[in-house]
Amino acid sequence: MHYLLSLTVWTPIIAGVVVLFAGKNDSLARLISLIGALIATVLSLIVFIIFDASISGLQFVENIPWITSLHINYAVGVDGISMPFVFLNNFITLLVIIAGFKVIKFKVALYNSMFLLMTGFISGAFCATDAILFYVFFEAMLIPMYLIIGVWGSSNRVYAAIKFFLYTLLGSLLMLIALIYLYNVSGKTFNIFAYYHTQLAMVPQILIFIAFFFSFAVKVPMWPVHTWLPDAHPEAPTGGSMVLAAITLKIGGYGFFRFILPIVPDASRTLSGLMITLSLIAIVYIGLVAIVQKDMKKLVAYSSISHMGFVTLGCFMFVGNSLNTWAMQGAVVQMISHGFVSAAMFMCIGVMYDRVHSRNVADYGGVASKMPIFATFYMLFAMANSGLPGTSGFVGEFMVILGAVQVNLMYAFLAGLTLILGAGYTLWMYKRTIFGEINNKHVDEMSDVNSHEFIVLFLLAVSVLVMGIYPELFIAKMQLGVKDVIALAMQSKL
Amino acid sequence: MLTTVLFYVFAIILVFSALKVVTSKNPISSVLFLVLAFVTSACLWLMLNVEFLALVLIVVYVGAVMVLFLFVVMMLDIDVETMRKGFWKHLPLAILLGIIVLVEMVLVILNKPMVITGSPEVVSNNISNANQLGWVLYTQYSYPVELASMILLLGLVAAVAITLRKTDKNAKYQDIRKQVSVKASDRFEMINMPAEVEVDNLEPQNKEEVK
Amino acid sequence: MIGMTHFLILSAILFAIAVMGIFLNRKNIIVVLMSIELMLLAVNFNFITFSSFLHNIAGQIFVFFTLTVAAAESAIGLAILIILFRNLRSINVQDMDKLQG
Amino acid sequence: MVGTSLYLTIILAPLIASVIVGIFGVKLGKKPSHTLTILGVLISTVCSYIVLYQVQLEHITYNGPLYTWLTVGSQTFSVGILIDTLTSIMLVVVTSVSLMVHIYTIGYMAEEDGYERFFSYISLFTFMMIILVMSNNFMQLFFGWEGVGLVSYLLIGFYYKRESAIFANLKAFLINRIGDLGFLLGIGLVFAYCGSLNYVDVFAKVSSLTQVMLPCTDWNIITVMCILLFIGAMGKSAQFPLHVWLPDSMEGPTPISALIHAATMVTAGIFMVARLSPMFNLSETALSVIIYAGGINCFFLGILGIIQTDIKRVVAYSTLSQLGYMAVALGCGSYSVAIFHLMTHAFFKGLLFLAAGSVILAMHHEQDMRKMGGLAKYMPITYITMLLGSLALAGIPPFAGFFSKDMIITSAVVAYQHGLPGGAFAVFTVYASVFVTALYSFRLIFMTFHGKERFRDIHDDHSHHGHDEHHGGHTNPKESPFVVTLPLILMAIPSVIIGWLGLKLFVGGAILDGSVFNISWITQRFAEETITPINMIIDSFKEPPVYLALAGIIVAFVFHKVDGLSQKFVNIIKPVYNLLDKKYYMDDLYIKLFAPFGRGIGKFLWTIGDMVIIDGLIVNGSAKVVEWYSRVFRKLQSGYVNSYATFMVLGVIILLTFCTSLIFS
Repeated sequence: MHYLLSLTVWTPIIAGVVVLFAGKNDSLARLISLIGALIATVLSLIVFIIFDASISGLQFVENIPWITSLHINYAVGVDGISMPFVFLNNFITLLVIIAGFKVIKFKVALYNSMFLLMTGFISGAFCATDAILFYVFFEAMLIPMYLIIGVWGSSNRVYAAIKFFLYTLLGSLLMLIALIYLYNVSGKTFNIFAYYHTQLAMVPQILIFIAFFFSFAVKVPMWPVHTWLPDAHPEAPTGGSMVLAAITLKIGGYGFFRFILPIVPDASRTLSGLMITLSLIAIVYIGLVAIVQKDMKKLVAYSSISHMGFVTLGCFMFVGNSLNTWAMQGAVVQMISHGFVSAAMFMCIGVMYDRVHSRNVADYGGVASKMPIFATFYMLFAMANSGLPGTSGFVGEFMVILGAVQVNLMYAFLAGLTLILGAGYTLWMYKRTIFGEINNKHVDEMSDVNSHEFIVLFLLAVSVLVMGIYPELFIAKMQLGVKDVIALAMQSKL
Repeated sequence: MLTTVLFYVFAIILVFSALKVVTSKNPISSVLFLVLAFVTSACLWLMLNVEFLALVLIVVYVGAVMVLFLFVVMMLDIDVETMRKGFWKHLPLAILLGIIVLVEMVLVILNKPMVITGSPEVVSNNISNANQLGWVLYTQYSYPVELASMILLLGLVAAVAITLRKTDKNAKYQDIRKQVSVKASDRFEMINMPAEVEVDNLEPQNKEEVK
Repeated sequence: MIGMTHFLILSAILFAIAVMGIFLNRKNIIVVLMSIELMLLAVNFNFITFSSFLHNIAGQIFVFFTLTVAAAESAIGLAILIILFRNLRSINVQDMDKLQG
Repeated sequence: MVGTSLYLTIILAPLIASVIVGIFGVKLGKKPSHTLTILGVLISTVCSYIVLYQVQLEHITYNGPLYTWLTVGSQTFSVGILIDTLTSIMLVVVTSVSLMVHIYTIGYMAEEDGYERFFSYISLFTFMMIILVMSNNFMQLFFGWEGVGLVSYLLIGFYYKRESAIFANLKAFLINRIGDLGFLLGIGLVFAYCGSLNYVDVFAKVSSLTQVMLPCTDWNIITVMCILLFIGAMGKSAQFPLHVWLPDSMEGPTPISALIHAATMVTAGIFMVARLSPMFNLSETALSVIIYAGGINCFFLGILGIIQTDIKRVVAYSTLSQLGYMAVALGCGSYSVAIFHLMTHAFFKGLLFLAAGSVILAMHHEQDMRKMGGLAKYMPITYITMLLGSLALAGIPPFAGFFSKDMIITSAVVAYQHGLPGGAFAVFTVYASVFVTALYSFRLIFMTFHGKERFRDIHDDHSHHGHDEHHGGHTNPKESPFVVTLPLILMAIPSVIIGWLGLKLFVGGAILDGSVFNISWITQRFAEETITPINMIIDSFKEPPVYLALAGIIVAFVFHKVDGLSQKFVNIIKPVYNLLDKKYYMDDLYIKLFAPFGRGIGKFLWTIGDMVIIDGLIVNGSAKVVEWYSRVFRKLQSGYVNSYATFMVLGVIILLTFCTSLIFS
């Protein structure tokens, strides 16, 4: 029990390394990776279940000295905010591996191994309570994603992979500087939680804020550092897009909760106006941009940015000194929900892509006649993406808007425009791809979902519905975690 | 008085020869003027009672290094005309730079009047400069001396290695791989020779085995 | 009376001439090498002067090593020069642009 | 069965049926599918009547949570059930009409593809609508609200291969979303100021907010809340200017036009305002806004019905007009009358749609009235039921519509007398609309069932929307099958009598006690006089509305009888006709202005903002700067030793100068 979290983190990494040795034996590689992902998912589910929602602070804590001369520890632990993401992360990877079972035929072992490694790294980043450990995992996960885009991507993959890599690396280097500064002012420790009570003057706070902001805003991504995402998604393979949208972006949002708000609360308050503006721009601007996309993956990528705008919006809803609980809670819920919904959207596009080999909306039309089961799933996810109540997509947005109204009606109005824009771009794409007459022979040859795809879509559909109808399942677990962050963000460090 | 006159004489020669080094057309005369400069400065050093180094300068530098220069200059076919292209064009700028450097250095030197205005080292009666130097060099600085010798060795080997023509038929090389992979049997062959007694007793099988 | 300043200024003049020499004979690598020798001489001059006037033998030791290194340096430099000339049939510095890539 | 289990049965029966049919429908086949869904709705209907009985006679009400939806801090949102008088009425209306439509669908959709899917959808719709009316809090109301919107979207686009259908459903969804935005913000404000979303808590808190202003403005907070919530109702109940989706939604199969776009879903907005009457009573401004929106719907959109030639569109515009009536009633503070009209309307408008569907079925999916005529003798049941429905719609005594409409007129007059802003407008529109309503509804009757049998002329060369197997040619239209006519008859009965029964209960009666609170002046007025149906009929002949209605019928008759008169009339009022033909250019406003404008901005932001400024200038720009920089500085790395020497010398001099300056400073 004591090492449960480490097991969750390292199982996929070890499985990933083992898979590499499977070499040319594709079916063996698939089997090992499936088992690895399954074990990791079960472990994270156990963590989810036995996580005690009535205790605030970290649970499943492990702390082993790592580099003693620099006071770096292998320290992991989860609280209410990070714990659901560990589960989400492993769950999505399991789905990705199932989804890639038949589709991926090129370098199977490497493909599966990359996803397993990435899951491990991302879990590690969510669990790490030591800043350097976090940083190591944070950087390490770029490598598998870089390879996934670069090796299994489509035509323009190298450009996309490099853009993705440079963008995200640039941001994180600034974070490293901030961490080292914090190490020095906090009495030589890399424990993140020690930083929460370190006194900081306003100028260092603002500088640290900017450093953290760059590294996390790029990941989220916030406007105007978002342009890597619409380039990376279309080039990435389906599984890559799923993981990228569902989990990688969440690290950015998580960073706001774990680093920015508690460590530099005064700077956060000072700059909250800017953050809200950027978030609202992301929601409205990107929503409008999404409407005119012709490439389905680009469209969903833009919709991801727009939805993640709610996360950052929710993070900075200051009323006087204190953060709005609804908006904060909503931001976390929105992240989890977006994990399910965006993964599902990319899965759906992937299913169509595997049959027609086009991401272009104009190449489809009338898919519903050929793939009724798929069309039904897709409809559910499209509705979730446009925030229909009863699906997970609604809950987070609803909570953030409720919080925003309490702060300023105008914020809520602008954020609420996503109701129209989100429905606009999602359903317009749905209309042009799924409805209508069959207008080319590729669509005419499409066959309905196979068993692997069905399992993936079904599991996602269940998640989306469960979270929409009974969100308390997740919210109860994360409530105290959010409360802690709010309390920390209220303090003044000046 | 004499020292003053001597100093100025040597100084003028030194500056003149240095100027000729950098301005003369022919590299050979440059080298020769450089020799002159070295010799003059050796004389100046002698005035400071630094006999050993002054002699070393003449023996080692003029005797070895400058001769090497001379060899090289004479060996190479130098196209002096193209070399001196733009010489006059750059001269004003060069003089300007020289003067800037000089003025700055002199300013530095004159800025802080040297505390020690006293005489150069007096020759001690019983211990010569060489002796003095030797004492220090082989006790306190013995390790740097070893290092210096290594540097010289390195310079020697490097100079040889660089100029060695790989295509030279007469050059001798070691093939380390061959050297270490040599087997005893390559060097030494056991030949089974029948003793001078009875030839008939030997069996043919045995013979092949040994071979 | 000749003091320390005289020697120091002399060596400064020598150094300035050497700088001029490098600047003027940029194309002729052999004169550049000679200018460097002059520069070293100027530096050595300073060492010697200080050593002598301050009664400290360390300056002379330093000159000793400088001479050693300078000898090695000029030996290798000339070796390079020869091999260059062998390949380029010229010692014009402007022909040596292989590093330009 | 009592209490929660009864209520849960009402909710879950259609859901379970819908899910089963939705997943296994194709495997089950047609008959089990419709049996199952009808059974589900039947159970709900029966239980609804039990609930009605319990609430009205035994006064058993219920308000409690089912499960916690989410908890944030000390605040909890629960999914709950509210059973009171209003809910019981709405339940009966919804389930009854739904049941009729289910039965009707068996006949109407018999030969369509996706038969099972259709049943699954309408059962799902019933579930959503039940959730909507049963909810005890705003959040769940919104869930049902969006849920019915979703099913409406799916059903309008039922013929998903038809371009016009999928255009209409997207339009409907998006226009509704505009309303939903207002609704959501309204909910947000309610929550922000009342600290809860349960109706009970909100109503308890809201009266203390009368003096509170929206921050940074001088707008009364209750007014803002109410107007925002009403914007939601405008979307769902198709009030001007968010009405444009309703006529287009006629692309869906006729049964859903009856169920969703006439009887139930579109009245959700009316229901919502009535449900929130304690809030709306506190803001006269909001009431005025409702009056104006309703008045415009009532009269100006009603007029459009006169020039329509598509039989379903006529009924659709009449729905807009009647929704306008209801909104006017709400705006006058006469919520119970609005609910009364909602109920009568649900029956007679449902009837009209179903009858129109029956005609369409007989005409092999021909909807153009110019190609009909003289159908009365072929389809007697349809004719008679439709005539009854039209009489009820036109407000001829003693049919259902008469009572409810007359009470709305009375309410408008009372509001006018009281001096409510917009009262005069309300009075004008409700009077004028009586005439308009009678005119278009009887134009429909005359064009469809009387006169020349025009369908014979065109049948030969006309192609339909599919169904070519029926393209027999000269066979006479037949009366629809029993499953179609049975609902017509069952709906005709309440259309005739419900007014008699309801009048006493809704006006001054106790049927909505404890849930809907009329504004003070209306309550006073209703308390002053005792109204009985007989009195009302007698009194009505002293008042203009009846004559206006009769005038409308006569005008329709004259235009029908005199050939070419309508054409001449159209020529006289050409500019007005064009305006009406273009539906006041409202469609163009959305389709040609707003949508391209939004896309234009999107395109601009994408190409200029993202591609040029961010990617081009900042992202690739920074790379370009580095590239340029290195190209310039690469020149310095010439590889020439002499230039290195020069720079070295320069460097030495600079360094020397620096050191010198240090000494001197």
